[in-house]
Amino acid sequence: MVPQYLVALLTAFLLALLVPLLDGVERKYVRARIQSRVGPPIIQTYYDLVKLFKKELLIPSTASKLFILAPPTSFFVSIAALFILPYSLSPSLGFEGDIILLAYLLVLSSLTSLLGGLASGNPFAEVSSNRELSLILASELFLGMGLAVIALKYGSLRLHTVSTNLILLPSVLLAYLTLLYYAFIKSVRTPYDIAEAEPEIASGYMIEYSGPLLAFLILGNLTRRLLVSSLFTVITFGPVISMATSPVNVEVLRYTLNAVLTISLSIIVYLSLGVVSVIHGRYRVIHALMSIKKYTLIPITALILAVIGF
Amino acid sequence: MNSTVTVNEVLYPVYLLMLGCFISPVLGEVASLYVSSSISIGASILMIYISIIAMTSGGLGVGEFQLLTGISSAFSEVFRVSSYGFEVSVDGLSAFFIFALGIVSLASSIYGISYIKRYVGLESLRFYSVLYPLFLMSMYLLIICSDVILFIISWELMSITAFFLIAFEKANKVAVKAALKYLLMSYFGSSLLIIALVIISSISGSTNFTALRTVVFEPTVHYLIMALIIVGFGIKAALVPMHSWLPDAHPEAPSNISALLSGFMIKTAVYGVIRFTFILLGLNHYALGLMLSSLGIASAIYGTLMAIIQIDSKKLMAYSSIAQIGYIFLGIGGGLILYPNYLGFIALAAGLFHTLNHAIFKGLLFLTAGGLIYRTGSRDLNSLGGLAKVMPITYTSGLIGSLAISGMPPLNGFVSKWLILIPLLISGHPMLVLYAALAIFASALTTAAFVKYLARAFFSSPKNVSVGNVKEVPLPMALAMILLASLCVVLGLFFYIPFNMASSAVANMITYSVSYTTITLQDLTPVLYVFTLLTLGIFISAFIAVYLTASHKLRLTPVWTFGTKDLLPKTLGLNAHSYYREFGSTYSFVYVLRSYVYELVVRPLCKWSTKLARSYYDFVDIYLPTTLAAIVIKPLWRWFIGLGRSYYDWVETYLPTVLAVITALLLILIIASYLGCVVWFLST
Amino acid sequence: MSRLSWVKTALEVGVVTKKYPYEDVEVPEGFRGLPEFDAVKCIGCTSCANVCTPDAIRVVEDVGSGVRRLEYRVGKCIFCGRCAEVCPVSAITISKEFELAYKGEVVHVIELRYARCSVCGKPFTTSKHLTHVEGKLSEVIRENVDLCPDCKRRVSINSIIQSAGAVR
Amino acid sequence: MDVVGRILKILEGKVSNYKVINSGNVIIDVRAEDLVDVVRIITEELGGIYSVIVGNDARRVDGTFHNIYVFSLDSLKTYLLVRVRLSPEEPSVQSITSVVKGANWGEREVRDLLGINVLNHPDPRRLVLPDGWPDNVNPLRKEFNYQTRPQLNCSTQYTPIRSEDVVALPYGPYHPLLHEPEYFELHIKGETVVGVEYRGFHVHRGIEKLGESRLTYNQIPFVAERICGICGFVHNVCYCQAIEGASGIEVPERALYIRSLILEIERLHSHLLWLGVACHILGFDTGFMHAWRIREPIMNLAEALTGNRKNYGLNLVGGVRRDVSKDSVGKVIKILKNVRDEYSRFIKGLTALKEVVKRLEGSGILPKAEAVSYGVVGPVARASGLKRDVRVDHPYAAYKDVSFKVPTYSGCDNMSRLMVRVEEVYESMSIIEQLLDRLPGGPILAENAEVPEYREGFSSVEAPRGEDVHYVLTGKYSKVYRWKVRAPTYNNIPALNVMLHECPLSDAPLTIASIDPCFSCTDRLIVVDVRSGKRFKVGLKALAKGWRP
Repeated sequence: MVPQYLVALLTAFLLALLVPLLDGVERKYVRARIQSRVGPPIIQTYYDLVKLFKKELLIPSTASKLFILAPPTSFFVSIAALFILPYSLSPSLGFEGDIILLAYLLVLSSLTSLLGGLASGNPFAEVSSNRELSLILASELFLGMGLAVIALKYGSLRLHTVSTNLILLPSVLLAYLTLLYYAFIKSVRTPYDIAEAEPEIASGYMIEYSGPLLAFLILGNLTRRLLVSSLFTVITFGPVISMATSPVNVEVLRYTLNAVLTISLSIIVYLSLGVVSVIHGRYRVIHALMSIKKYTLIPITALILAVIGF
Repeated sequence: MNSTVTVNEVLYPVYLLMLGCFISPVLGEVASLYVSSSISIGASILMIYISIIAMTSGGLGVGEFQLLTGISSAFSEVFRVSSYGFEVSVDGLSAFFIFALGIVSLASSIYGISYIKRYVGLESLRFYSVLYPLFLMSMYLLIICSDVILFIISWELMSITAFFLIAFEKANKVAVKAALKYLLMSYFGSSLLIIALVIISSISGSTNFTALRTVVFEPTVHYLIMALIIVGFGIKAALVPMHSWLPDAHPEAPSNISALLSGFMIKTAVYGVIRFTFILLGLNHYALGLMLSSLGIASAIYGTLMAIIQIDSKKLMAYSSIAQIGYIFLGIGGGLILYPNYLGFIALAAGLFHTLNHAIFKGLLFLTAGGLIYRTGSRDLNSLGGLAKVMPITYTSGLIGSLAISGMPPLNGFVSKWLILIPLLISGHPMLVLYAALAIFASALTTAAFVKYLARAFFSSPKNVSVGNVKEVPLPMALAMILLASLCVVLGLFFYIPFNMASSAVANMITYSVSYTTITLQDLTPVLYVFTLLTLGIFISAFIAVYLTASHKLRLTPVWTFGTKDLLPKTLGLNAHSYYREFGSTYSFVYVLRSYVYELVVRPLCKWSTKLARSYYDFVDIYLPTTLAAIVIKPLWRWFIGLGRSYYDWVETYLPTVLAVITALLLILIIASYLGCVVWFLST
Repeated sequence: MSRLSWVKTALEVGVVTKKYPYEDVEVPEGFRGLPEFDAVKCIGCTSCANVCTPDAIRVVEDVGSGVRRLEYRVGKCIFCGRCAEVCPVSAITISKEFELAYKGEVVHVIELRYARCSVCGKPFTTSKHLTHVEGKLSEVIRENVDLCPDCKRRVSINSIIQSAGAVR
Repeated sequence: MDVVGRILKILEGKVSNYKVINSGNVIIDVRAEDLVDVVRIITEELGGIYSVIVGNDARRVDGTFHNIYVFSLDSLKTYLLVRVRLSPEEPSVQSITSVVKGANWGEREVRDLLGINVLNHPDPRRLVLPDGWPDNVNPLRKEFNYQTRPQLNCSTQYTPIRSEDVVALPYGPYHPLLHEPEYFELHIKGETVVGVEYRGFHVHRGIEKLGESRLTYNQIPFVAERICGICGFVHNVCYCQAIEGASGIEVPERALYIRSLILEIERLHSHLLWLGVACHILGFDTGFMHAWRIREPIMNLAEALTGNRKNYGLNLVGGVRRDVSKDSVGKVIKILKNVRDEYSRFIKGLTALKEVVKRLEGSGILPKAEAVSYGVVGPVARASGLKRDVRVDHPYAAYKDVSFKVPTYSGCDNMSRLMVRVEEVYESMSIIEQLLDRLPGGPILAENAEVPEYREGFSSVEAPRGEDVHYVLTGKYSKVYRWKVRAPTYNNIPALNVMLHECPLSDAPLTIASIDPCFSCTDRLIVVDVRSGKRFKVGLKALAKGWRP
């Protein structure tokens, strides 16, 4: 059992270290391509991070210690979240209700970086934290409904249970859709990057960050991005994958196979979300909330369907 | 029962506290404060000790509370009934609540030592020194008593002392008004309770809890009692339709009192509901569960939605108290609905666990707010700001408290919320699932509310308050905050200890079938892994932070406001009004609904009833009789019973009429007080 | 989903940016880049300095060392190309050079020897200028061209007086 | 002459003397005490729209200070210049800001730079001069040498106007949105802007003074071109027209056509640039990139035609320096065709984005009445339903020969401002094609362009951002006596007060950008800092060093 967890932990760290590469791929082959640019080299994000780590540390005189503590914390929190996510779909991982823990960790991770930004005492950080929290509020309601449907249908909120048996019902499919949209909201890209909105509030809560701290912040954000797309992938494609790999009867092999499949699928999801974001403009705050409110009808209908048994 | 504490030692805290409130009047102002505070500290420690012993030994037996026996025997002379004493007992449930009470009261007593000193010259500290132990005692007595009458007496005592403590700042009109509103509403509630208890004990023919276990009601009475009890306790717990006193009363009290009020007093209702409805009377758990959970989720959503738009730090916390109580009742209600399913057990235990947690972090948060008041004299989030650097301890504990109440792992708030949510979600009961989904939303709202508190109080630029001469709070206050803050962390990391306490408390009051188990503590070990990972992460980041500050060349810069310095206005960034305006306008229907209710129901009632009961005295002399009545009524009652016993057939006809008479009498009082209390809706 | 038209466009257009500076960019004919000065052709008539708006071309009369110095400060140049237009001997050509990022200031200097007056020996313009002018003048008035303005005035007055005397 | 007659009739008895200067603009002299009434009559009865105030230290001409209030009488297709002569010792004049809000800045500038005291002005704070500039030192007075740098003493301090409990966010001077240093202070409630406080002129460099002191007639065009970082050519043309008008120089037809041609090309690339920036501000970087991709061929076109991407250096007094060759005409046509296709596809794609359109619509409202009162110009005016365009109202260069429509919208919001520019791009393209196919032959530069002394010239050009205005008074020794420049943005910025009110914070940057502000024009600053050096190619190695971490 314990080695399983060690493997999970290793995977988490490995992924966290590979995320910049993924970002590089997105920057070159998604964003630059769609913008008809040559774009940076794939390992550009690593260059950026290395450079940032070399830079000096600028700290606002009004900032409290949290300002320094927050970025690494938010990074490690998102790693902990990755750790929960059972890429290998093995039963010995996870526990009842780990999805909720995951959701809380997601919020915690973004909350930490927000608080760090707030701790700098910069007015724009305040504006952006206001925006981000309004977004969190709206999106958590959204998520709650979606999870409710899944819980109703699976009678369990354990990622393993949800991700290994397939239930093909309209309500569940709608719940998947909900999760996808949630992933889109949570991967802070346009149009939902209103909390960073460089032309408006000068990248909000990040405004005071520079050097190594900024590097941690970026790493944390990227990891969260991967996390949400993987969460969607594991829940939605998990059943299919586990069915596909069920013939393989060497356990270790099967789990590795699962892991490879889930990870590659989540990368695909990650990149396609990137494509979607590139062809969007940024929402006005109120519009972002309105849109989420509108889409909340999806999980609500799903819930109704689920209750009446579809 | 291999307890090292005999049941009468359970009463030591009571005697101690009584001593406190008797000797403090004869002392000097400050001396009395010191004495009563230290006595309450001692008492609190005793409580904690007792509760731990009780929990380890699975409850303590029944004993006699001698003090009031004299009175009762006097009455028994008059009414020719056999002498009678009140019974006290400590079972798992009481022990659990005593533990919570002990912790909160300990913190707030320590805190009070220096906090109350700011009233020197303004208010009479003696008054406080008398009331404070009395208040503690009443709550403690309430928990340990196992007798209807003693319950009523201590309940009323608690209400009245709380009233005086809320109105402690006599000069402050708002405070007095709020206190009166509280007094009236809680009085209304308690009169309903009295009716219920009177009916119960009349039917059971005894006021002893043990006797109540055996009674059976015919359906109508059954549901009447259920309704009475829920409303009665619901008012004290400030469940949503009956909440309106809380947001006014809690902010006005001195902060350590607010900590006690939110931290424990409203929990006594939780205790009462559990104790009476299904331990003693074994009411229909399903209907009860439905009612409680519905009220609970309503309060959770309403409370948080109101909390995020507050601009007064303590009002914000007060509203979130409503929400958290809602959470607790959601758990308990769920637990009752799912009975006898094992999930229900978890939900119920989690509900209790959350009671403890909320007692701790809400107490903590009120103490931090008190710290701000103590130093800046303001609780207006518009004028506060930028205190993080000057009040590091207050700020850190405020941060921990906020994260805990937002249910952020690995702090204690998370586990209890999580354990409430899971059973409801996976129960497959559509309504509970919906409620749980809404509860997730509510916890997000809580986060928002407390980030607002943090941001406006500690982080962003100071607005009207000058932080220049602000210092950290004095040692006792700091100690109290550190105590609670560290508890938040400890109970989070070692959540299975309090959860075991809660579950054993539940276990020895109702037995759930362990047939269908999904969660056992063994299943929670992975959670421990995650928590360890998180803690490790935090430690590592701390190291990283230290390393960075040490290794890198570190430059202090002014905050970057695009190169402007001299042109800048005094107030940068957002003020408290500005928070979540967009969210509010997007989900405006909630607030619109609220204002409709207020305009269409509350206002007319107020207009219609303002002519009743103008002044404060009117209410007191409506009020006092019933407190007396509570004391007098018992022997009266036994007298009726005695008669009833001897002339059985006559009783057949007589009892109902007596009931009718008393009920009518009470009802009149109720209506009068209700109309009165509606007056104070005006001050919402 | 008309959004996707953006992706379509991008795929059709392809990548349009260059890997500058790893790739060259060519500039069209008649691009106004760095002016180049031909010290051999230059006759030091200073007309370029007169039209130069930002004073990038300056004339320094260094009588001591007997040279007129034309200094061209690249840092001040706005590449309008007026100098090239007005140069009588087209000693200035506008090159296509535009990659001029350089730390520090660079000055191009052209030094031209003075022509000394054949009478008083005072320097009055550059010898090359003189020869250039000579080339333009007709036989008749080419005499006295090597005199400085003052001497020339004196000489011509004298000659007038003499001719008057001859008449009398 | 009937125009003049009409004006004189309406201003019965207030006009002491009048003159008609170049291209039928009328300049009248009125007594200083009549000024406010005259202005009121002009705005109310002649429908004059405020354009600029020219202050002039004319003591060496006629021993007085001049204040010239310029109004554009669009209906009469003429400019009316109202001149008041002020005493040389204590020059002071009544404020007309109560009648035309737009005059607010003009009067403050005259006060700052010429020391002409403006009586009962609503907001008598400093506008142009920096804090600490000594009080009675006025740079544009003739006795002030352009090289003197007075000692700054920080006695005077700029005080922003704001209510007590206002919550504010600073935008600028160094904001990622603003590419030039300007200070906007947004007063907010939640995410809504309720007020704005502007502080500009951080980078005033006194080009006018430079022109009056050091440069000759034919040098000024090159400086004028650098007034603006994007649409410099308009200043260049406008200046030359003013001088030519003042001295009655006949500019050859072909030169006029070439001027119009380049002006339209400039409009094209300026608008495309703006579209890109707008997309970026709306968070739609894809649009940003594609807009600039489409713009690039046009920049190359300009480069091919004039020899430079931005600073064309084409104009001299009396014509242009470089001719347009036959083959380049064909090239232009070809490129334009392709750009038009690309562009229309771009616009289709952009207007298909709901979130973008939602943000544009209904934000940054500038009602028509306010627009008139502030005398806003260009697309901003046209988006508020004012049908005014210098190319039509006061035709210059070759615009009388081409036919085009002036896109006008009445939405008064950012969307209309965008749409106006979008359509203008199409119009410019068609204009260019018309110009090219009826391009006349002949010389491109007038012979013997002599400039007489003390003649007044006034000219305006429709820049991409609106009406650009130059006033010259010629002087001795082939130098201008007074050269006044008023860039379009100068009239548009004050209107931001109205536009930003009740505008969501998210759209404040967009609204500020929607006037396509050119702060350097406003401040009359040169933003060129060409650090050049000896000729050497930047080697890959050298570059790689500085480029990679």
